[in-house]
Amino acid sequence: MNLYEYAGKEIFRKFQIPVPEGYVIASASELRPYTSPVVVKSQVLIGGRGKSGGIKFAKDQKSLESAVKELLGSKVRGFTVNKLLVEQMLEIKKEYYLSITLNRTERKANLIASPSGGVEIESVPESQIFRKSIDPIIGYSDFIGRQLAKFMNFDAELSKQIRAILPRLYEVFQKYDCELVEINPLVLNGDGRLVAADSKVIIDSDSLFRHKEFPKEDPERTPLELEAQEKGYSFVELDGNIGVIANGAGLTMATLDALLLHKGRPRNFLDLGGTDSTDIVVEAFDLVLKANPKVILVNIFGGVTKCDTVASGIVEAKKKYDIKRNIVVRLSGVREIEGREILKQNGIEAFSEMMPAVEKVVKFAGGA
Amino acid sequence: MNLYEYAGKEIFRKFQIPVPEGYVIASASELRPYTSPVVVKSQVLIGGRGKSGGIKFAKDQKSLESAVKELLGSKVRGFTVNKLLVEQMLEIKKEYYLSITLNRTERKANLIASPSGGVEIESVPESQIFRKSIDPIIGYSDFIGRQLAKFMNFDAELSKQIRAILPRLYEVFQKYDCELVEINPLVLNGDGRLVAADSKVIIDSDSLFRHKEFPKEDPERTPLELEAQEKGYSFVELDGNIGVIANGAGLTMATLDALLLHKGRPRNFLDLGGTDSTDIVVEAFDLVLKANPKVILVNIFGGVTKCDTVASGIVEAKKKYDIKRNIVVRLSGVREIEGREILKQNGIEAFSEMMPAVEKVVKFAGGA
Amino acid sequence: MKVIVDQDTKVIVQGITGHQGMFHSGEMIKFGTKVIGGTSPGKAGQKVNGIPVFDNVADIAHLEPEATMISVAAPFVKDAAYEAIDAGLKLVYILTEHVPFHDSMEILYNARRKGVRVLGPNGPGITRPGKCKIGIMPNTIFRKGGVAVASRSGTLTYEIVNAITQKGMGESTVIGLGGDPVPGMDFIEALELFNADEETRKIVLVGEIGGSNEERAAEYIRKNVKKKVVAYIAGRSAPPGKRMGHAGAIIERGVGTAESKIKAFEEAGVKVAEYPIDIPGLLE
Amino acid sequence: MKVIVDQDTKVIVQGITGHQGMFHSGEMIKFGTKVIGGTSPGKAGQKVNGIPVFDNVADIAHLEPEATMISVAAPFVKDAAYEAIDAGLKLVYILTEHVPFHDSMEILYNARRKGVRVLGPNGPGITRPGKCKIGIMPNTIFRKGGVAVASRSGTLTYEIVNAITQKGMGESTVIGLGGDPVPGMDFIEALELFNADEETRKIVLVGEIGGSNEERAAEYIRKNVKKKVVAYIAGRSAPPGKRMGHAGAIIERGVGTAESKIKAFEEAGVKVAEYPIDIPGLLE
Repeated sequence: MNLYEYAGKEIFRKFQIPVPEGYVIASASELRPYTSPVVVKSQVLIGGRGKSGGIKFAKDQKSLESAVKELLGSKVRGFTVNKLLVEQMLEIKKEYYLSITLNRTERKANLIASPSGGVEIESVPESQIFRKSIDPIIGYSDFIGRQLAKFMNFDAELSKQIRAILPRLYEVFQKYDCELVEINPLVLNGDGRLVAADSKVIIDSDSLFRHKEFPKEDPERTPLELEAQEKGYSFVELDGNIGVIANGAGLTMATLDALLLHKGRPRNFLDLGGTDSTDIVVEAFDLVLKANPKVILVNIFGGVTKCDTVASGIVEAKKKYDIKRNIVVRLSGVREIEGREILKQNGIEAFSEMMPAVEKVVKFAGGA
Repeated sequence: MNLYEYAGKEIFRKFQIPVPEGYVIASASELRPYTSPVVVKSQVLIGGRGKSGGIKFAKDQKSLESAVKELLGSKVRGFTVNKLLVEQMLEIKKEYYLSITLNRTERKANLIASPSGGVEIESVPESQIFRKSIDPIIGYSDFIGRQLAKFMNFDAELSKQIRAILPRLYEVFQKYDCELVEINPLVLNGDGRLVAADSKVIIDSDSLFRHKEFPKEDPERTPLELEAQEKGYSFVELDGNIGVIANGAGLTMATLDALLLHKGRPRNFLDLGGTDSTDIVVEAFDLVLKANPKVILVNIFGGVTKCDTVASGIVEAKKKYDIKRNIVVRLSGVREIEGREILKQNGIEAFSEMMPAVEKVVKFAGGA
Repeated sequence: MKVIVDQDTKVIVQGITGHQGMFHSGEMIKFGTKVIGGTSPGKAGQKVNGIPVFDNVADIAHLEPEATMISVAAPFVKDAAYEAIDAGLKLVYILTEHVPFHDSMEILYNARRKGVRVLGPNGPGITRPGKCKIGIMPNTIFRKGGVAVASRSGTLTYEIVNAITQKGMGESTVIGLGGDPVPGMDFIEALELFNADEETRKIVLVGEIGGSNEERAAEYIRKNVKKKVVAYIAGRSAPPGKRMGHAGAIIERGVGTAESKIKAFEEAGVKVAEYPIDIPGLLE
Repeated sequence: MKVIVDQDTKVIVQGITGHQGMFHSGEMIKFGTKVIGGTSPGKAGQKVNGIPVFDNVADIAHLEPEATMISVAAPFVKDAAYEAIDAGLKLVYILTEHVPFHDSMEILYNARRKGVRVLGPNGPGITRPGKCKIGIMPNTIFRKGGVAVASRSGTLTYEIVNAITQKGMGESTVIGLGGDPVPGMDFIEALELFNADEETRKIVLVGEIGGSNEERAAEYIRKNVKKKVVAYIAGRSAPPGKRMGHAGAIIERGVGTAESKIKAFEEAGVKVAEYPIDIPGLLE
């Protein structure tokens, strides 16, 4: 789960990682009178806000008011701006990059830093990037900070500051079950202090049971995805016209891949998961229908989820939602014969192999 | 460093380990009016306070006042009572024993519990003692609590309570660098709650640099021991008449052992440590003289601490403190010849072997 | 050769009285697995599928179990794993989904310290036809044979194993690595085992987008594996940055794309199937 | 045989610009130890006893050091140890006194995970006459020979080694285990090494009151050691509960008393000296 910049900075503040002074507003009425130069930052979960006009500077009351008026409710790269962060303006002397994230191949967290911050870190040459694996059991230790400070060419004072920030950043990474904590840019301010000018914090959604303070919302998800998540499905909206219901993430992915290779365009990713119940199937149809695809493909390999259960669910859903559009079904594995028989009795043809089903549904959808 | 009961309980309270309500007083004027039955407990660092009359019960204002009057300033097993803990009286249904301590042989912490608490745990048969090693890296985990609860024959409610207490107790053990955290007795109160009726917390003195909240005092030490500790010496007062100055804890111990085997009685243990400076020697004499022994034995094996440095220190101390009592010296190792020469010039005879020196000093002391 | 488990491996199920624990312990017994006990605190004395239930793993330790299937809710997985490790078990298979990856990481590194192997979380387990099954793979799809399969996916594994079996081939060992960001086992560890196992003649790897485990596996194969290896990569159609069910399947910065994995495999002489169903054909 | 270190062991000193680091690095070089560098953050480019100083251990890693002597203040020991482990060193000797035992414990278990040996804290190190010295034992007391010594005490070790040398015998390896509650090495680990080393013909153990390491060592000797072993136990005169300098030397509940240790040794055929000076006599 992605946190908004302001929420990430609240955590930073709590862990004594320096951030600019500021406050969040959701309406113009919450704006405080102008006292000194400020930055007004749209709270949307997308990079490149500056270039897209989502960040404005104000040097008097009037420009502050007009910035707020302009930004609140506007769209930044497709995302509606519901909140603004009003922050003291920094006197930027230098911008650095700093983050901790999981390296899945190493199965360890990595500390990443660069003297070239404020830009897309991907475009920074490898020689300008400090990267250090953190032992999962030992955790962060000061020698790592000393190595980092040397790489960054920090003087004694900046080395001291960064080595105060790093253990706290790692603590945030650990305590909040983060996939990523990122400060880009970490600014060397006019007063000589290192300050986190931005924050990007991604929390492992699986850990939310122990982080009740965060609302169960993920602003990166569409309303339909959120509804599906709430109901326990893995569901992603895509932009095609073939609704997909399958079981298992791998098989669902393979289904989408097969559609694509046959020039079909999936409307969604929906993984039924491993529960054997007709309700799960019926509800899955409800979600897919809300996405309004032209046709629907059901691809099941029966194991824990049995084919006859799925067949019954399909029949029930077809009646309940009065589905007229074509449904192409493939059932294989545990109870496949029983499942296909149920469907046949209800006028639905079911394949036992995946490829013919894919070919058929693509044809119905008007592709290939 | 031993904490007083009340200080241990303050930590317990902070970590939400249930303790009786109460407050500490250092004078009768701090006593609050009687409202309900209380226990008045002398704050001294010694066991068996109850049997020695250091704990009194009060069921009205009058008995409370007289208990305070009686206890404050009194002596419990030789220790002066400067503070009292006034606590709500528990309705004891059952007493358990619970502790976490370092097992030095395993090099791991042990969780120890017994359904027979409130007594000296040494006298409880082994079959009544639950003992579990805690992996130093994994730490406490709930399965340990489930094993303990089963051993203690706890019902579901008590199991839940103890499994809430245990992770916190381990957290105290870790966060405060404890050698021991002990609750004896852990009381099953009339209201069905488990409550820590006593606390024994021993903090590793070497860790005090990160626990600045504790005053650098150790109530178990004599004033002279505290002075020595302040000055950086390992120093223990004993009850003999031979002052001892040696270097290295092992050699100092071996010196005391040798004296004992020769029927000598050491007045103290003093380890010079590994610094090569005459001042260290002079100050050591100051401490030993304050203990007023009949004779003084100096036993040095020169390494980092060189024999000639020690010799110069002895000469300087002899002059500075105008020492008339006999000083027996043994110098061996690095610069032993130079050292013995310095002493000889100042009228002090020095041995090169330990045993003759020990024999001589015991003779001077009037032993053997 | 014993590949993690064999016909003598004694297995327990932590959380045996739950829906999953009950069903799959039964299936495992039917498959021939030596399930000797299960745990469920407070339910000692009960039986599930004829198997005795205990309060704690320590209470079963005298029966000398070697492996456990953990099927408790995600918040309790870490404790269950440590309980098994403490009791001296040598294989911890975690069936549970949605285990926080910080927990998985902690479990993995502590397990390694103690010489314990972790499988999962969120994978279908390990199956050795004719020997032992620990996990949730459907019993019916297997036949004893010479093909070893290691897969990051669950259902897709069944699909592929089924296809292999239907083409008249059979499997020596099938390992589901799990799709989580920090799996207990990766392709290289599986390849080491398959390479050393004389019953295994051919190897199938079922990968997914995300991470660079497939690329590293390809490198390992190039250097060490003489047996025939074929592969399938799921997620070719995934748009960058979109989650596809498995948290493991996020494409980050171009690393871990389907293209990069397919290229790595092909350069190592590993044929990559376009469709899962093509795997048996490539094996022939 | 290489007993932890030998003449080729490359050594660094962390905290080389401190009083102790400076003095003892010089002494180690005089003894013949291959000291190849030292660290002191911010002091890179300086030299101490002709040895180059670096900011971080990582900056010396290219010289492939194998062992380190840590001589930094107690609060910084843990970081220094992890720095050395991270850089791939295989022996971490901690000279520093007053390291909190919770830190020592953490260091020890993490070192073991990585196959790193810890010596100390608060011990005099290891000396192999004619080969290598890491630590603070006086150079002058040694002579190459066949007696191996493992000791929980510092000065007392020198006393005993000196006596052995003066009687015309010599030492193969002398290890100071350190007197702290959680030492990196214990008697059994030392005995395993001495037992396997063909240059070692006789063994001396110097114990102390507290803990039950001596008792366990006696048990080990009874079962495994054919070489002659003699011992000395310091602290016979210590009153119960009084601290005697080493935190390790607290008598708790009758366990770990001098009596119990002496009894255990004698039952294992290990003669126990009344005075340190008697050790050479018992060896003959």
